[in-house]
Order: sequence, then structure tokens, then C-alpha cells
Amino acid sequence: MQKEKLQAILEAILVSAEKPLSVEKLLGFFNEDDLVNRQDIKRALEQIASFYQNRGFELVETASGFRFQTREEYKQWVTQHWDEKPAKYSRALLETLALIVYRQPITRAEIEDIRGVAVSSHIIKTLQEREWIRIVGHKEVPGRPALLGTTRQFLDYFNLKSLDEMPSLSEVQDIEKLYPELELKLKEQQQENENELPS
Amino acid sequence: MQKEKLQAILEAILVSAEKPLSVEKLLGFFNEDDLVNRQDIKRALEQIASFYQNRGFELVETASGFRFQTREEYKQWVTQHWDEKPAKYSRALLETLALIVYRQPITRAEIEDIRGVAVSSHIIKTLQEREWIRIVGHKEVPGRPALLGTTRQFLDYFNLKSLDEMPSLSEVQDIEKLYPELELKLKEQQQENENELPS
Amino acid sequence: MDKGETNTDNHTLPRQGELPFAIVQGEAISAPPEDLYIPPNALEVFLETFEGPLDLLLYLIRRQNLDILDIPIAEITHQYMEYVEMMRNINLDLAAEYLVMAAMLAEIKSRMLLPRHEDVEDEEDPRAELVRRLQEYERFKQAATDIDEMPHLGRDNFPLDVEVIRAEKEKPEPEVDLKELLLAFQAILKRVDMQKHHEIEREEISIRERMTHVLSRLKGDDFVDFQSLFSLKEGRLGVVVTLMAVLELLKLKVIDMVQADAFAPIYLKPVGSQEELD
Repeated sequence: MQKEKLQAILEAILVSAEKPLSVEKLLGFFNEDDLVNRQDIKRALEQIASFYQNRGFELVETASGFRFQTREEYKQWVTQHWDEKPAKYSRALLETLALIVYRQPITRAEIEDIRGVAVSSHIIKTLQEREWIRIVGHKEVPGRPALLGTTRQFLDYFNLKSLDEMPSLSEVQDIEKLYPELELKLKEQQQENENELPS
Repeated sequence: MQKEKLQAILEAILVSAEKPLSVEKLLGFFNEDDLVNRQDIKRALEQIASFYQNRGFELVETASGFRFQTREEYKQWVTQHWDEKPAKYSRALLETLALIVYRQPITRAEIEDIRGVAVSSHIIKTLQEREWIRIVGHKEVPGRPALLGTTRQFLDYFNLKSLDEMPSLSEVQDIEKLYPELELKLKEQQQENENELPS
Repeated sequence: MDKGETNTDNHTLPRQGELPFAIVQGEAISAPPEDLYIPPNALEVFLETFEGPLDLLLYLIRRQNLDILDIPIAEITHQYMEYVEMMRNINLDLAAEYLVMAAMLAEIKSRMLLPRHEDVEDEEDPRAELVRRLQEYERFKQAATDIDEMPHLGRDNFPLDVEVIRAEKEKPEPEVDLKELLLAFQAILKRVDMQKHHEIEREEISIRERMTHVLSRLKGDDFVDFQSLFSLKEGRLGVVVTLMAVLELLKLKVIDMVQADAFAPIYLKPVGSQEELD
């Protein structure tokens, strides 16, 4: 394989990888027809590393392999992303969380079944990283899907001693009585939506 | 600021961003002492784009701004990371999306009218959750049906700066020659359904 | 796609006398409709690939290389009705839209048979409306294909996921109000049918929470003593809730209950291997 092409392929793989990749792992991306060996990959990685010497990010080798990372010297700049107001969670995430709260332990497929739409891995991952949900077991059906439940951190965040303190089904259906000011807020939101023009 | 340093900083910021960033947003990362203006940022972005011209990823500009992404030609390498194959879209979903793109704002009933079949709620929900479409208003007819339109995220997903960049709808065939009797009737229709996209 | 496979079973049905062309869901079809060269087994799958009556009509027109502007209505109506009939025969859930279209074709056909009055100005060709609809639909059918071919993020291009070296700082997480969560749940309740409503009952939530607790107690490889799950401090209600949770988990086949002998201690363990558990 031509060396520029090999470099570009390795870059595309490394730059989109969630974790570091070893030479061995990288070699696994190629098959015999590609005519790429360990030595080629090592050389290509060296060339890539030197190509990024003066850029905003660099190729580094860690214990488990190679990865791209932003340069230490720009960490103050990169951290400024967080100065902005944190984004809001999507409707899909909140609905997924609500179903896990009220129907736990529940599988992803069951959530999808009730919501009628696929639940993205991203949503489950976000909720797990926030430590609001966790895998509490596996359902004994083909594929042994994970059963999801809420955590103590979830209760703490919402100031609940136990899930018993969550409003009941009938209370949820009559939410406006629970929170009278809510109706107004919703109306405002609706109006906001209507005023926005398609971009 | 020295131009190499500015490029490196912008790269570090862009590579760590979760969404595309506009020139305006990027400018917000700098303060007065940095002596950086819009023009400097624009020029630096151009230089970055050309620096990565032959690499595994690229800098693109979409509706919301600039982002790095892997190049299309290396997609089969990148997708080897994941067990899940990227979703394929059903024809029903794509046709519904096409109608919303080219005929927005449009109601669900109008979509059904042109497609000749009912549009499932599942499709509308999926498009809404991907944030490709949203409710932009309500039509003032009985029932006040929702009017659907595309979002900025739709443009971002499809590497577009604006809807103008969508391929134009195919022309209606030249009717007069082939079928003279229909001429009048169809001309009226054609005028109603101009090829142009809503601005 | 699995629908096609289910039909193959029908071929194994015993046959007598004059061999039917095929047996589809118990009904014998002695000959394929004229000009219809699709194996009936494939028909169901085939028909499901149409996006509706307009799509089917376009296919029929394309298949015979007919000019969309010069549709021989009689012929097309005939073929269309055959397809509709086939759908009925194999009990395919026949969408009302197909019947409406059949009626429209029949109407056009009947109007074509009537003599036209040259002097009536307003009278339009009965095919005009159909041609217009077909053309309009075809444009969007094409547009759908075009959109599918456009490269897009998450399928053709992928966002970068590099390690970000940041300064020490807490990342602010989005705030969620309990009200927002309840609103989201309310929205689901509004969407799902009443039957599903009843599955979500108030009494259940404490049991469901306990189910999660019991499961997390069972996370280790060892068996857990059934009695150790109960705490006297919780009182009678707590004991009942725990018991209900254990029963519910047994019902769901998430946990197993083991007892070596009569009156021996009862142990609980998660069903199946545990190594994947976090």
C-alpha cells in the first residue's frame, strides 16, 4: 500500500477511536490483500507523529497503544468549552430515564417497545456516566440483555429518600395540579417553538 | 498572535468540540490581549483546511460552523471499530424526509397526500429524535395540524451550509409535446409547485 | 424479510389431483396471473417493498417501458387489480390506499369509454390528475434516493473522538428538574395505550426499586442467603416489599432460588453467568 494512503487510513482510524489502539490491533484492520505488515504500520505511525509535531493535537503512545490527544499546552483553551451553559438533556433522554425510573429493572428493548423509537447508545452511556442508572442484571432471553435500574446517586440528585416519593401514575397524569406554574411555562415554550423559523 | 500558534489553538478547540463552531463562537475564546480578529480566524481556518487536504480527516463548514470529521473515502475503515453497523434508512423515512426538505413547512396530511399512503408516527418520531425535523408552527385549518420543517442539525448532519446546497428536485417532464390535451391543466400545477426550495 | 420464509412451508403441504401452481396460505393458485412473473412465494415480500399504490403504479408503468404521460389505463387497471387480488389471496394486510387507487383507476377507465365532447371547454382528460400525482410522487421518490446518497455524519463521515487534555476543572452537567422528568413520563403515558398504563401502577414502584436492590445484592458470584435480604428494622411492610420483589424477579427469570434439602437454607443467585456484570 502506498505510504500516504496508509497514513491517511491510520489517521482516520485513530482519530475516531474511543481508546488507544496497539500496532497489533491496527494490523487487524488490514487483510492480506492490503500487503501491510507490522513494520509498515510502525513506520507510518512515526511519520504521522512527526507530521503533527507543531499542531494543536498530537499522536502519543500510551501503555495500551497509540492515540491522538490535544496538546497539554492548549489545555486552558480547550477547557473553555465548559464556560458555556451546559446543554439541556434531550426529550429522548428524559423519557428513557423516566421509563427506567418507573419500570425498573427494564431492558433497552423494552424501553424501545414502549417509546416506539430506537434508544441510542449515547443516551444510555450518558445516563450511566452520570451514575443515575446502572446495569442491575441480565434478562434470561436470547442475547441476555442488560436490565437497567436507578442508583442512589439518582435519588440524591432529586432529593428523594426512596422511589416511593416519586409521584404516582395518576399524579403524573394530572401534573398540572402538582405544579400549577408548570402550565404557564409549557405554553411559553410552545410559543417559542412557533416563533422560530426554519433555518 | 503568531499564525502557527493561532492555528494550533483553533485545532485544539475544534478537535475537542462536541458540535460545529462558528467563527463568532471561536472568536469568543480569545480576549483583547490576544489581538485576534474575525479575519485572522477565517484565514487560520482556511490554512487548517488546506493543511489536512490529503489526510484521513478534514475540516468542513456546515450550517452551524466548522468541524473536523473523517473523510468519506475511509468510512469502511472507521466503521470496523464498531459492532453496530450504521443505520440504514427505510424508503418511507427517506421519502417523508424528502417531502419535508423540499416542501417545508408541510403537514403530515400533505405528505400523505403526495405519497399516497399514511405516514407512520414512528417515522415522524424518529426524524424528530434525530433532530432532523421539528414542528415550526401550526396550520390554521381545523385541527391546527403541525407544520414540519428541517433543522440546522439536519444541515450539519448532511454537511450542508444551507438548504440551497441540496440537489434540486428533478424537473417535471415536458408535457406539451407528449400530451397536448394535458397542457393547460399541468401548467397550472407546475406553477404551484415551483422547483425552488423555501428560502 | 422473514415473511418469505414462512411461505416456503406451504410447499411441503401434500398435494392431490391437478397440481396447483402454488398453495399460498391454504389457497390454491392454479396459474399465475397473466403477465405476472413473480413467484407467489416472493410476492408478499415483493409487495411490501412498495411504498404504496403510487409506487406500485410507477413500477407497472416502468416495467413495460410505458410513457408516464400516455398510460393505457385499461391495461394498467387490469394489472393493478390482479396485484390487489393477489394481496387479498395471501391475506396481506391490504391497505385502504390500494383500494382507493383501484377505484380511481376504474373511474378513469369508465370515463375514457365515454365519448368526449369537443365543444365542452372545461372537460379535462380523466388521466390528467393521475399523471400529475404520479409525476409529483416520482420526483420525491427520486429526491429520497438522492438524499440517501448524500454523505452524512454518522454513516459516511465520523466525528473525531480524540483524548482531550484539559485543565483541572469540574465539568458542569445539565441540570434536570424533577418536573421535567415527570413531564417526559407524562408524555409517554399520553402516547401509550391504556393497557400499558395499567402496567405502571403506583404500588409497584417501591417493589421495583427493591428489585433493583435485590439484584445488586446478588452481584457477586456467591449465593446469597434468602433470609439475609430481610431486615427486621424495616418492619412488616418492608419484608412484604422485599418478598414481592424476589417473587417478581423469579417470575422474570432473572434470579434462581436454590434449596439443597427440605428446611435447608434457601439461597438466591442471578441466572446465568455473571462475568459481564459491571
